[in-house]
Amino acid sequence: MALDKIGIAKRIAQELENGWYVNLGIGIPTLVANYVPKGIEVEFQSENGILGMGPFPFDGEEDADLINAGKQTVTLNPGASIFDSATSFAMIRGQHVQLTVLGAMEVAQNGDIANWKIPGKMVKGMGGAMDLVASAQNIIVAMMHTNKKGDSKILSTCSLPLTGVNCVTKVVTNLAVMSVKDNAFHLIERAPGVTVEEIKNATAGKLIVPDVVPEMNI
Amino acid sequence: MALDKIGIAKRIAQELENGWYVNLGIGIPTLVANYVPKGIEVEFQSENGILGMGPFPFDGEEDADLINAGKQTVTLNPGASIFDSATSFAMIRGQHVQLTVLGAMEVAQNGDIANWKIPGKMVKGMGGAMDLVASAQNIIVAMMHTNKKGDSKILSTCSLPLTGVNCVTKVVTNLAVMSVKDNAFHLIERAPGVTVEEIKNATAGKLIVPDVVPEMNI
Amino acid sequence: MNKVVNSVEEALEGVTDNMTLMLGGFGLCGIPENCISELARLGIKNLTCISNNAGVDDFGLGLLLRTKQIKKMISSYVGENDEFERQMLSGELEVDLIPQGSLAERCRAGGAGIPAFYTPAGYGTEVAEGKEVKVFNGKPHILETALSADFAFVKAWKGDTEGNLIFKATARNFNPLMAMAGKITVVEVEELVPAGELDPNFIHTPGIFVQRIFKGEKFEKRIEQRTVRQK
Amino acid sequence: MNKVVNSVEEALEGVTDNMTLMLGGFGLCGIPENCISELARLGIKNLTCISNNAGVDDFGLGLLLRTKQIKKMISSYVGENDEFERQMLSGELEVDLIPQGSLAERCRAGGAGIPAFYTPAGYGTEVAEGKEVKVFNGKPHILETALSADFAFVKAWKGDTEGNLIFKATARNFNPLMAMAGKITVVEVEELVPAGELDPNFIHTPGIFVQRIFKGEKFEKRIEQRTVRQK
Repeated sequence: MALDKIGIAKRIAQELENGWYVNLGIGIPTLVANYVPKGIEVEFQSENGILGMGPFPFDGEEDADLINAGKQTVTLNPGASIFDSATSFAMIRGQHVQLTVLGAMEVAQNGDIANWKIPGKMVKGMGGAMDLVASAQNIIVAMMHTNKKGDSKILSTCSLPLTGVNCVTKVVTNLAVMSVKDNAFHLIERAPGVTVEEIKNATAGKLIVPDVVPEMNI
Repeated sequence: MALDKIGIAKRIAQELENGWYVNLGIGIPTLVANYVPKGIEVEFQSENGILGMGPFPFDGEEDADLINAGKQTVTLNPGASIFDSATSFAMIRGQHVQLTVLGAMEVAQNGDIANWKIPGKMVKGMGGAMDLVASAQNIIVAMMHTNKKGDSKILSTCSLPLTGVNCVTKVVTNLAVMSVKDNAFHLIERAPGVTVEEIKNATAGKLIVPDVVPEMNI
Repeated sequence: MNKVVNSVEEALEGVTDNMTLMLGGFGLCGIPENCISELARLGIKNLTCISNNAGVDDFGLGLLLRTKQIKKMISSYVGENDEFERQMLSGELEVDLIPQGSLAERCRAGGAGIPAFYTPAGYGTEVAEGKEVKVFNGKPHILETALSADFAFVKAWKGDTEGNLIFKATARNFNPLMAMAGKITVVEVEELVPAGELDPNFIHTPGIFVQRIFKGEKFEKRIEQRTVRQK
Repeated sequence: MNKVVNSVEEALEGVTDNMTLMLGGFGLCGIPENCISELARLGIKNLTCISNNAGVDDFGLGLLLRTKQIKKMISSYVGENDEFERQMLSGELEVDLIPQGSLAERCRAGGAGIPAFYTPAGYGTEVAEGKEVKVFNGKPHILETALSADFAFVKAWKGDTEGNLIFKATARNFNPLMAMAGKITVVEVEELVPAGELDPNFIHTPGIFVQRIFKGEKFEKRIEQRTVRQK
């Protein structure tokens, strides 16, 4: 059975390593914070100026002056710090953040990513995504394998305006975990009950499939 | 009579305008702070990270953690602020400081200044001087008109390695006040009792002398 | 060096049509509400606004968008404003979208006398079009230039009469950077205190960057996404 | 994210000959005294040291100069050290003198992922030799590149176990910038407190820039120019 958004978040949470600073994008990536494995300590960076972001505030304790990059009210963990936007992106550009998780509209087999614009139709802007993908050494994309029309979002080349080039290292979708290297997607795991055939059918880009593809352990 | 260092500082203090932020270099310039005219409010910036620098501390109250750019123990005035060296030079480079006063070994008639190095002999380094002279729009040099051997420091071209080019706007020496423009020194005032002839003799660079050269009013 | 002005009217003296303005804030957090209201009241037109976001339809810069006072927006993310999207797609509004980190750094650079710098952000994308590319450490970077503004409007938590500022939590965001980059920087604060009351060691923005400061009349501080958990 | 190490020995693990080090401080103010002493004790050689100053003959980096552990200095002002001047003029010591503002900005750039930036400082002087020149707003600027280091040694006033730092007065100076630019940033503090004790709104250096932190055993905090007035 294909994963839901929470399943994708849970699977990505397994990628976390102790001691990492992590930036989570808006949408599915934000959910990853809820599933940090026991024994793993990570700190979340929010590019509007937080290190050590905590959970949502208790009802009635929300503060308009304390939000995350998704404009949601949040809290601070002990040891947190606040800084301006230039310092925040100094952390990101300077590669002090070990992992970036973000959503995408398209990912290509060469690691290109598109997630900020549909010409003539939708222009939300890139926000911090271009800085993140140009800088981070470890970029995981969290998204559905196909769009609402059923077309693959895992492509040989992106058709939409790019957010960054040759940057995505891993993709976790509702169907599969794939690494991105040597101009191909490399299938690592299947969602529980999803067949390799289903993944192949949903993937437009070059897909390398090893002899054995284990099921995810969510 | 030629001015002493305090006289030079007093004359430069007359150049201060209300509301200015001012950076004073090491040596004679530092003394300017003691002679701010009544009714004029200025704030002193020290490039190691102070805005609103105050007088020396009372004996016994000095703090090793609070020094000025000359490494002297100082105090803070009410409304002062402390910042790191990058922010300090952001103020300087970004032209938020209205006046820079600094010493020199040589000044040339095109506004070039040399004050950081005598090849093979003395190398103290430029410190913040190169940033200051390259950025400030209003640069007054405070120095003796001649060196210890009696040679003029007011030249047609500098012989020592430059600190900055075309930047000095005014020179105040023990003998004279001169503006620097149109590739010449323009005599504005004489030190009390000093003749135009004496100034001419002590000046190697091109000197423009108006019909009337008033005495300084110290 | 007293920077206090007594009203938002006085604070905005000299703002005219066709100017370039910077406005602090991230989303609706830490925006100069009082100055925006006054800009709307004054009806100043043909503005170029540099701001990370464009507000929502009825708050923040959205107020100036619906009255069509803005000719051009320079922003990184504008996804929360339908009127913005409509004006942009119809071509009524000029829009320059730039990466958030580049926007922040370009404002800082404008205030710091750094006319240009290299960043990897945007290389290989539309953002890089027409910009110089240079490889450092085997990685291509693009040359981004400094931004500055005729007026910068900044919202701070506390400020003193000399213009020293303290921001609260994530309402800091772009405010300190834009404070540096305004030819005239106007600050509205929740609390205005005498010089000497703020600890010099914990000033976020030194007063040298501020030309005018006033106590804002009211702060709505609207929350865009109220997310909570139950006890 | 506990960054605490228990001794200066542990803090310097991995520092070897030929490395590039950054050392915070301005004059003798805010220098990492404990780390410098340990570097002297370890006798690590052929070091490239990036530091605004070079200490005095018997304190600060002067301690490493007299034992000839330093191969190259990158500084802005070295006027207080006779041994330094002797080694430099005799050619024993390589010296790269750069403008103080460029030094500060190059450290920040190194930590901020900005490989190069333009500055007017040094144009038309020796400092500009071999560097690209570009005119912005009618004024020539030179291209300066980022600096980084294998280890950055930083002195802070207070720090917490996660590496968040607060500096005291002008002992801040280059410390926050070098903290950003070290591959491994080692911090010695006067006071080490549990995470959560420092106000998140008033952290000078966020812990993300710090890899190791320890409480310094002693701080001499020598004053270079004791200037006082009488009551």
